[in-house]
Amino acid sequence: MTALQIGALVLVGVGSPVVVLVRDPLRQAICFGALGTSLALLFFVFQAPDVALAELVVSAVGLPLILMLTLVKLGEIAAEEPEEEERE
Amino acid sequence: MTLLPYLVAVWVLCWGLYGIVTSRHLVHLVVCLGVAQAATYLLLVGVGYRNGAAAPIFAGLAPGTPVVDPVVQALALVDIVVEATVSALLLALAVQAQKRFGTVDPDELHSLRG
Amino acid sequence: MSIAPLVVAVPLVAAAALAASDFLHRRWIADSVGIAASLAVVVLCAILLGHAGRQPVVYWLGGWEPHHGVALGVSLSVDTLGAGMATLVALMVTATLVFSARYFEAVGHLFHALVLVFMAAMVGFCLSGDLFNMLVFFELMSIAAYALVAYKIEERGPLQGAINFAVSNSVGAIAIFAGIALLYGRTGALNLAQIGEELNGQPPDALIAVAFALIVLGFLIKAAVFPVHFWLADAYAVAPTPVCALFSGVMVELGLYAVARIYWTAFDGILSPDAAALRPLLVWIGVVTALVGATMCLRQRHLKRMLAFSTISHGGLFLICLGLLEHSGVAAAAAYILGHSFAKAALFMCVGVLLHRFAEVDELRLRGCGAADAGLKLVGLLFVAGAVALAGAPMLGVFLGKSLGEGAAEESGYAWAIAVFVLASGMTAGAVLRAAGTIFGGWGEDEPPESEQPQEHDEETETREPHDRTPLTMLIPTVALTLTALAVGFLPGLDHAVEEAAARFTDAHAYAGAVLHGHGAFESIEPKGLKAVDFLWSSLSLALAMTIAALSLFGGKLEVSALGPLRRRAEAGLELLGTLHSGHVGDYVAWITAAGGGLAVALGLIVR
Amino acid sequence: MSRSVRVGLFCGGALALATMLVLACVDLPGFGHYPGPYGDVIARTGVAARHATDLVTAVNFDYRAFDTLGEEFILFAAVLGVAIVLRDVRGESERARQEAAEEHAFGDASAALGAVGLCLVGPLVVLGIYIVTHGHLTPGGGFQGGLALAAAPLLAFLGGEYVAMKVVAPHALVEAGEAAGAAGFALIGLGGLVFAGVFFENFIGLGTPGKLLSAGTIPLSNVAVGIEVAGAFLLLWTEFSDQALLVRK
Repeated sequence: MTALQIGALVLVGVGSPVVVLVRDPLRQAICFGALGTSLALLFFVFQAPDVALAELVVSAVGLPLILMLTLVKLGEIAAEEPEEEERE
Repeated sequence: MTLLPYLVAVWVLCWGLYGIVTSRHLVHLVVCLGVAQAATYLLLVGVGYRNGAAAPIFAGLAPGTPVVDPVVQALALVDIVVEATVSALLLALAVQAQKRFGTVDPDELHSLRG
Repeated sequence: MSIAPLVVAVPLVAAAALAASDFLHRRWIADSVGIAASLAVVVLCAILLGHAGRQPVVYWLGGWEPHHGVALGVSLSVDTLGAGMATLVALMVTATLVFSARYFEAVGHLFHALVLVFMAAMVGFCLSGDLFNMLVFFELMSIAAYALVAYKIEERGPLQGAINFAVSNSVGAIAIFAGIALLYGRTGALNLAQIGEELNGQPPDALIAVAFALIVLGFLIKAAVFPVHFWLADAYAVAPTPVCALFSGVMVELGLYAVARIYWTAFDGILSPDAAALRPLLVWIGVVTALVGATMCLRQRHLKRMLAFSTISHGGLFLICLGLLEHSGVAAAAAYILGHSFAKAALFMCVGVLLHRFAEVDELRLRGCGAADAGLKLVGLLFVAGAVALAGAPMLGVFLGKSLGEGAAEESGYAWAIAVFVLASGMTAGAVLRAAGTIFGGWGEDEPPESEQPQEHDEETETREPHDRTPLTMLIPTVALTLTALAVGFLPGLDHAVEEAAARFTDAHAYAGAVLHGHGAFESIEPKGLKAVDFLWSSLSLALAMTIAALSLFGGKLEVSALGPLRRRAEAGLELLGTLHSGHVGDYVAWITAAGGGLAVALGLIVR
Repeated sequence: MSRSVRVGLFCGGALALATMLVLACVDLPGFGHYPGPYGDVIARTGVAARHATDLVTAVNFDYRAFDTLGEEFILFAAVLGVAIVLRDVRGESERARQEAAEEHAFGDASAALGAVGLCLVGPLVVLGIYIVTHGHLTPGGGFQGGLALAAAPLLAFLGGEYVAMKVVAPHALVEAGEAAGAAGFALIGLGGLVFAGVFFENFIGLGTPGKLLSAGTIPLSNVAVGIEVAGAFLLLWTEFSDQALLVRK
């Protein structure tokens, strides 16, 4: 195993508890993007460029965007809460 | 040393599950599910790896060059798509949960018991 | 058989066409395309069933025939049980689509498109001969199912049910992914037959134990087996009723089908020396599931939740049959599932009719409602018939499967399991009979419904408002399914046919030969058939069901004071059991992890 | 269950599970020693058999195209599911949506940033098309390229031009395109059945390895999947952003 591969593994190994333990969803989404990027790097050094590319587009573009939009939405609904409660 | 990638996969899986179990926020939970699923990509790609072999792309590679297993990579690709779609669906549910329950904390979602 | 891939392709293309034409918003287009596509699949599956006789129909997609015993592509390996299961799925989907035509307002074509995708996934899952391909269809089935559960978004319940369902099953899928990766690392194969050949005769080790444990865990989550069954009651209680009929009728059973399929094709060769140790593990999981499900079933007054727990209980009984690891057990499970599917789907449709009429699924609030007119009286009759079929009254409903199961258990040295069969089927049928008595007879104590656990009105918006009459398109499938459930046992030669099919299902060697080398005929077996004592057990189940129903309807006055402390203790235990079903997704995943750990350790010890 | 009981139950289970998983991994062939045979047979024969130089794409779109069919419909079903789950807000306030369309999505994005985003739309489209069409030759394919294509109109959106997004990617067209892409891939499989007698048989001439037009149906499948993925992710993003926009309103 090359040093690059070990480095990528360590990066992922350190990154995943960080993503889990960051409890603030917005910061977590950013950490998740970073974890995805380091996974992509890992796949790249493990001779899996197709997987690396897919992981990169999903975790750097696809999911973070949905996460962000979800969080925007959640925040806005929470702000409107009292009105919602009345309606229920 | 030859175990390291597998150990990292098990480690990542356990952290992902821990995150799901202890989560106080559905969005956080979905991300943790993604972390747990990442362990399976690692395991898949790791299982098909071969020391010193090239990527299974023969553009500019002499026929017969040893390459890593293309099959597991195809499986990992499917895995990644599945993870992205499940996450999207769960996030949509989280948005609705906020709208209906006024919370996205699993500890406070209380409509089904017994 | 070049039609084999069409069973998946036709509904998928139809679903895409429906989604693309969503902007038209024509209900009749959605209904007719949906029903036509599902009928087409019924016909195709039936043709396949006819051809999968002595040897499985093997279809290599893309024309990738195996290369010196190495499978290059994905195969559909269609044997009698697989094709039979697929036909059952297609029939259920057709009945469901007919039932839903007038049941509720659909959102454009999306509901129908999802149901078609769901059907394609289940049918593909039944026919696939490739482990990873099974997982893909498992995921497809799950995604469609999550969306279908969440269909009624106006309510609180569905969301939480869908979230619990989606998270639990996704964790299950992760377990299967990991199991496949481990197995692939060992065998370098994904085709079930090839994995079986690679493993055959090797000494089992920790890798095999863990891979098997993970794959079984994943599929048992779908099959809702204790202690990973929690999601099911949540999801069913809240899913649209026709969808519940589909879930209960076929989806849950597919989890067990997968366990059996994968064991018999891939793991039989390597694990059969340890079968003696594996058997009690699986049987005991089944026993606990059957009893917990039956107990919880009796506690429910929410009709859909009650039927959901009844499904869990029956899932446990199927697992007992399969866990015997004998072909007689597989035959029993197949016959049992056949009878159960029709009966349970019909019962869910009866509940659907009540919901449609009264916008209510609470047993006590519906007291006496069922005597209003002739249509409802018919539904009451169907309800009782469903209960009788579930109890497996002599020759009716699940009788054949239950009897075969009891016979198989006795043969394998688990004669005591007969008691579990009688008890679980009696209790679950008793709960249904009790509900029938309350709703259609107006019997039982006259307590104010609000005195117990107040429940939210979760069901009101499914059908928008109470209706005056029940459309014929809802009654016809309900009647048809009930009659089929009752008549299944009278099908001439069915018992021999399932035993024959099960013997082929469990013949890993012939399966692998047919898939990989193009030959490998099955050997014939001597079918056993039914015994006289089966009628005794079956009558006992029915008697137990009637006793339970009668006691809970009229037994309020029979308070025996000596039993007081015992009863209080039992109630405390039940209360505890109830609190385990907490509706908290973190709890469920903790249970799944613990179950996975336990299963892996147990299997590790078994293969040592 | 209380939190501590839950975590205790989990930790016990996870400990057992992790131990067994590590024991299982010990039994795997050592890392870096993939034993075959599946991948080796494909590596040896794949290029000659299918004239595709990217074997991962060859596996995804030819050898195991049936898996990919399932995968595409997973995406398809998820989009339907999200549309169903989030439908109420869309349905309730169609008018609010029209008004929101006039507004900027992330109103605080500066005009300069918006301009840069708009300028990048073109190159991103070209890149996406390149990745999709070269799937059988170089890393990437319908999925990766399709996501890049979906990101192009998104840049316009992020640049604050919701109106621009409507022009670049009208909703109904995207919806129809997504379904057509999914159906298209299934139809390519059916084409194999019709023209070569086997579902997903590669029924078009294979051409010269390394050329853009080679590998038979594989590039076609990539295009179909690319369209489906681009449409699906665009729909997902718009479903979620419609909601965000509405609430902002």
